[in-house]
Amino acid sequence: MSFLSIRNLSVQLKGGQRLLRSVSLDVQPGEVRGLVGESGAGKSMIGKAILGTLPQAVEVVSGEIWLDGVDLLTLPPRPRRRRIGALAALIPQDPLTALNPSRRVGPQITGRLIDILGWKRPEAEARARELLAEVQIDVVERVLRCYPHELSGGMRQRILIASAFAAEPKLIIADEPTTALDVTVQKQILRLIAGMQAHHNTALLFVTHDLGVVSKVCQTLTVLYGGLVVEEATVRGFFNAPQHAYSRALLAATPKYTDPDASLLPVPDAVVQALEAQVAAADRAWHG
Amino acid sequence: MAELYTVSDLHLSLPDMTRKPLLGAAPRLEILKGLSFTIPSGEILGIVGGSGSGKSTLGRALIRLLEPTAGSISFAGLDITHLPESRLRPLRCRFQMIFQDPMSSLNPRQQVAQIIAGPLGVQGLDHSPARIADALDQVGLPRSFAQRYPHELSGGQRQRIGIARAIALKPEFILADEIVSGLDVSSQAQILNLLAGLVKDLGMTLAFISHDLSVIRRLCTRVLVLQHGRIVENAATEQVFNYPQAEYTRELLGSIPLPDPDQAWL
Amino acid sequence: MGDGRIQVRRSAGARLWLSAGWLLFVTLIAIFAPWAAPKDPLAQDLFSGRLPPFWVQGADKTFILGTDSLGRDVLSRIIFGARIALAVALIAGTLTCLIGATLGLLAGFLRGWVDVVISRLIDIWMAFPPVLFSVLLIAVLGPGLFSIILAIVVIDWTRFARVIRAEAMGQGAMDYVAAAQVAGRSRLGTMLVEILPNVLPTIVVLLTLEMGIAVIVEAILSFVNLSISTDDPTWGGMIAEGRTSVHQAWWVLVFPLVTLFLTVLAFSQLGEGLKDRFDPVLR
Amino acid sequence: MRLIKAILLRLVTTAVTLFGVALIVFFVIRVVPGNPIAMMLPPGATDADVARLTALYGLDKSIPTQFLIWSTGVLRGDFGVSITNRQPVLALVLDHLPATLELSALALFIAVFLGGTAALIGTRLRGTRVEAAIDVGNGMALSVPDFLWGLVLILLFGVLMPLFQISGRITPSLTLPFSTNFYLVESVVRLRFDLTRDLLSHMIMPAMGLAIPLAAIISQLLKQSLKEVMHLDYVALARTKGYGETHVILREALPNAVLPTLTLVGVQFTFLIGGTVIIERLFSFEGLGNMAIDAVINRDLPLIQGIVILFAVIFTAVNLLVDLCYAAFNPRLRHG
Repeated sequence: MSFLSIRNLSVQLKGGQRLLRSVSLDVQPGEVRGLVGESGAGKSMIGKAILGTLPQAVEVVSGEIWLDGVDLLTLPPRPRRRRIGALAALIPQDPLTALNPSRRVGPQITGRLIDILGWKRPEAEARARELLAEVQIDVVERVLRCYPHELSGGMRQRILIASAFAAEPKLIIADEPTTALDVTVQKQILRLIAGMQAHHNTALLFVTHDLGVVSKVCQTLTVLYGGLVVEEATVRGFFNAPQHAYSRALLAATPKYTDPDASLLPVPDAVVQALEAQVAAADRAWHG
Repeated sequence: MAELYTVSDLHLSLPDMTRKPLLGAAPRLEILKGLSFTIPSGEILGIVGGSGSGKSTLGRALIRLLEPTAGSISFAGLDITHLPESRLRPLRCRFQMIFQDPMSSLNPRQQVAQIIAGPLGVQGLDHSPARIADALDQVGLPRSFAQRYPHELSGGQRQRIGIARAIALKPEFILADEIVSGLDVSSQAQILNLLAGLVKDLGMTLAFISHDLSVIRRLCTRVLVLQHGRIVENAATEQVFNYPQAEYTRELLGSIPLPDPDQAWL
Repeated sequence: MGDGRIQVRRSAGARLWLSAGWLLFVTLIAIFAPWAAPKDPLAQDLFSGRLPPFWVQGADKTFILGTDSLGRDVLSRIIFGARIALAVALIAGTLTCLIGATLGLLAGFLRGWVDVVISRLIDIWMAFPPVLFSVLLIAVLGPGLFSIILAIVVIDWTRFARVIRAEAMGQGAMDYVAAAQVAGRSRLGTMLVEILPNVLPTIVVLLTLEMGIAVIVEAILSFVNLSISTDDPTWGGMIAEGRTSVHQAWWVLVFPLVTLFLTVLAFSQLGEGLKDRFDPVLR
Repeated sequence: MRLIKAILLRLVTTAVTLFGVALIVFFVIRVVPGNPIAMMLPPGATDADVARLTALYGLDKSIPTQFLIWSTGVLRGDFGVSITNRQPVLALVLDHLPATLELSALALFIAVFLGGTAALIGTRLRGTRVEAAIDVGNGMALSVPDFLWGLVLILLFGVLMPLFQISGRITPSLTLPFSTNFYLVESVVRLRFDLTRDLLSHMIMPAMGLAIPLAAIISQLLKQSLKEVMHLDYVALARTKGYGETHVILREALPNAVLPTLTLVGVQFTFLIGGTVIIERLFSFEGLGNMAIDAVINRDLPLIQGIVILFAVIFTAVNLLVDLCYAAFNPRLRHG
């Protein structure tokens, strides 16, 4: 069985609109899967549902999330949190808000190891040093004692990556991890994530809107629209021959600096209408 | 082609409030460190650079939302470097701006009709409902949108209102500051196509600020690459993309992930 | 969107209608006080002093809510007291709002020396204990409706100025202000056309809040015996008398207190309700 | 170094503020028509009496001269002599100050405790009926000022269920072993818990009356601030690490949510101290505020001036203290 297996997951605003419409998704050990879609597609919701960080106003209405052979949704809250904490980790979008400004960097990396996994403090600190070296921070001792505001955005993103890999998780969810960064920094960070992933052989669910990034980092990808899975493919298969009309339209709308003459084609109305009809049909099936 | 803008040795510094001592003035942070370039009429100039390169500051200096500390900016032969606001006001309809974040740049408590009519009224131009309807037609929005508030629109629609507000004044020059950075690729394509069409039809000059070189290449005739407040490259678009001169330009180009799994990148 | 928001909307509507209803009721009673009041509010009758309300043993049924120590009808005094309370609320609240909001708007939007001067004034004002300041003002101005209104305006303009200054400053940093400048709008025009509509919801909330506070200040001043002449029926004066005889005649304190409490609550809820109902951004 | 500079600057602005307060109160009392001396004297006093008294208090001189004389006196610690009590103003004021300080401190303690608890419970149980109830309670408590809450408390716990005392600071028949006027503190220090009980039974209702609106403000601000912080990525990140909700709120969110609340609470605390004036009157509590109203009614000009200045000093001191706390708790300022 897959390491992560999502079956028919539906998520909705409490008492309102559905955000994920019966989504199924598999991630094998060591696989890097891209989750692609435009805003409102529900790509971030999937990550949040797995990690149990859905907003207060959002609830899971049906489905299963199997992580390493256990359906997370059947577990009581505390064991579920502990299991997620031990097996999975998050690389968040905005490095500026993802570190607690009132705590030093060191404890923020070692916290999970000591509090959740019961490591001894010296072991955890040694592990933190090792990880910071691995993400190419050379002034390790100083950085561990810094407050987040004393560090640059790229540096903070490195620390977050180190922290995500700290407990050797089997699955990492990266939620638009480079959207807030300059392109030159983005390249360094992506290189780092890809290298760490390969070295630790961690499964990676990479949420992004940028097809360029997907083509560089991922092996497989899932395209979403309106909380529906539109297409699942290998990266090579997708970019060489996208199957769904929406996938083709997304590719055509993405500007490429190497191809100045390709005029940008907006997603055709017919494609959008067909998708909306699919969404409506899914909702009818759901309510009926 | 006549030069619409001539910028020479432009310097601009802003007080750095984070380092302000408790008594006395804040130290000044030099953001633009001597820029010289021209924008010929009818050109679409791309201004590109990373965060902190000074590209937005340069934009705001061009339309005199900021006053330069040294150097000069002349617009259509007129030195506007230090013109007081009262003398800029009659000129303002000639250079306009489209903002990055339409949520912040559209007054949340005005309806679309008021938002577009406001500048027309201030400049003493026709701001009748018919004129507003025209403006909405131009940016491809239904006329019924005149009665909506900004929060009732999608991101792409809001940005169209921003464009409608700017072009309604029939300016000679438009500054577009990262106007598609918050949008999905499909709305991004629509907005870029709309803007390109309008600029061509109305014969306007455009400065397009962006961090995205792919977008710049699609749209612009000339590119200005900024780094740390200095121009590192200023050349025709083809030139910049095919034979980049500056080290920084090459680094920028090399950092862009193309949607193509065969490009060796990492 | 979800049910939650509809529920909030519904309760906000109920809040608006309940508070507006109560205030309308009090206003009508105040306007038609001579007809609404069952007795003359000033008529003393020492033989029927401290009669309890009608349902209590030993009551005189014609004094519905009982009488005070001088035998004056509590209900009639509450009804006539509403006149002074509402006059103070409307006039003092509006004047305070106009002065405070204008200063706050100017300081927050124009910044520079205007802000320095107004902020320093606010600082000085904030260093006064407001109740003591108002008591002091009434002492030097002499009692009377005009003095009360003046005292409220003088002590409370900072409440508006502080909040509106901060709001105007926040709005001033938004790009739509830059857009107005690009369009060639003057500073004053921008302040009135662009900024004011955006701080108006806050002004409305503060205004109704201030009306409630004005009623309280009047009551406090009556309580320390410095408000209107002692004969005129005021809620504060009745509360002061009720406080001294609370163990003998609780009704003299309870009824004016409940009226005052409801009125103050209604004013504050009215503002929130109006904002929820009419602000285009929230609607 | 920066901190010292900041404190110096604050002291300068504080001095300007206090000078402004002194100036305003001085002129308000004098410029407005009415002869304070005539009001001071009992009916039947002769013109000669008035003239003699006027000269005695220096009121025959021009107002700027009077201000100069008074302010140089103040700088030497001489606030003049009270007209009604014939005692030095400073001594009188310092006599009554402890009662007011103890009352304010107790009220602040109650407000922080109630408000903080309500905010934390409301945050932990957000989206439930408990949160809705807390919001409604906050709204009620906020829109009704301390004066009315005091009256409501008198009715509820003084008359309906007579649990507490409704007037005075301590039962008058008790003999007091105290050497300072900090009764509450001293009763605890001397282990006289019988007196502590009696004092608290007098103080609890005025303190509650003062505390209710402040508690609501603290609760609302802290809850709002927590809500904003809880949306930030580092809180989500802590959840994914396996921490429970309570840990996330207390350890991750609270330290960052407290700072913005703190600055606003400072201002609100000065309002609470200002509120003691009417609350002390309402509960016949013999503190500074009660004395202030007596002073106004008796037209005791030197005493009024002294009290107002003292209040202003307290207010500015509270604000200074809050700023220092802010600097001390904020890592951004600590490690510039």
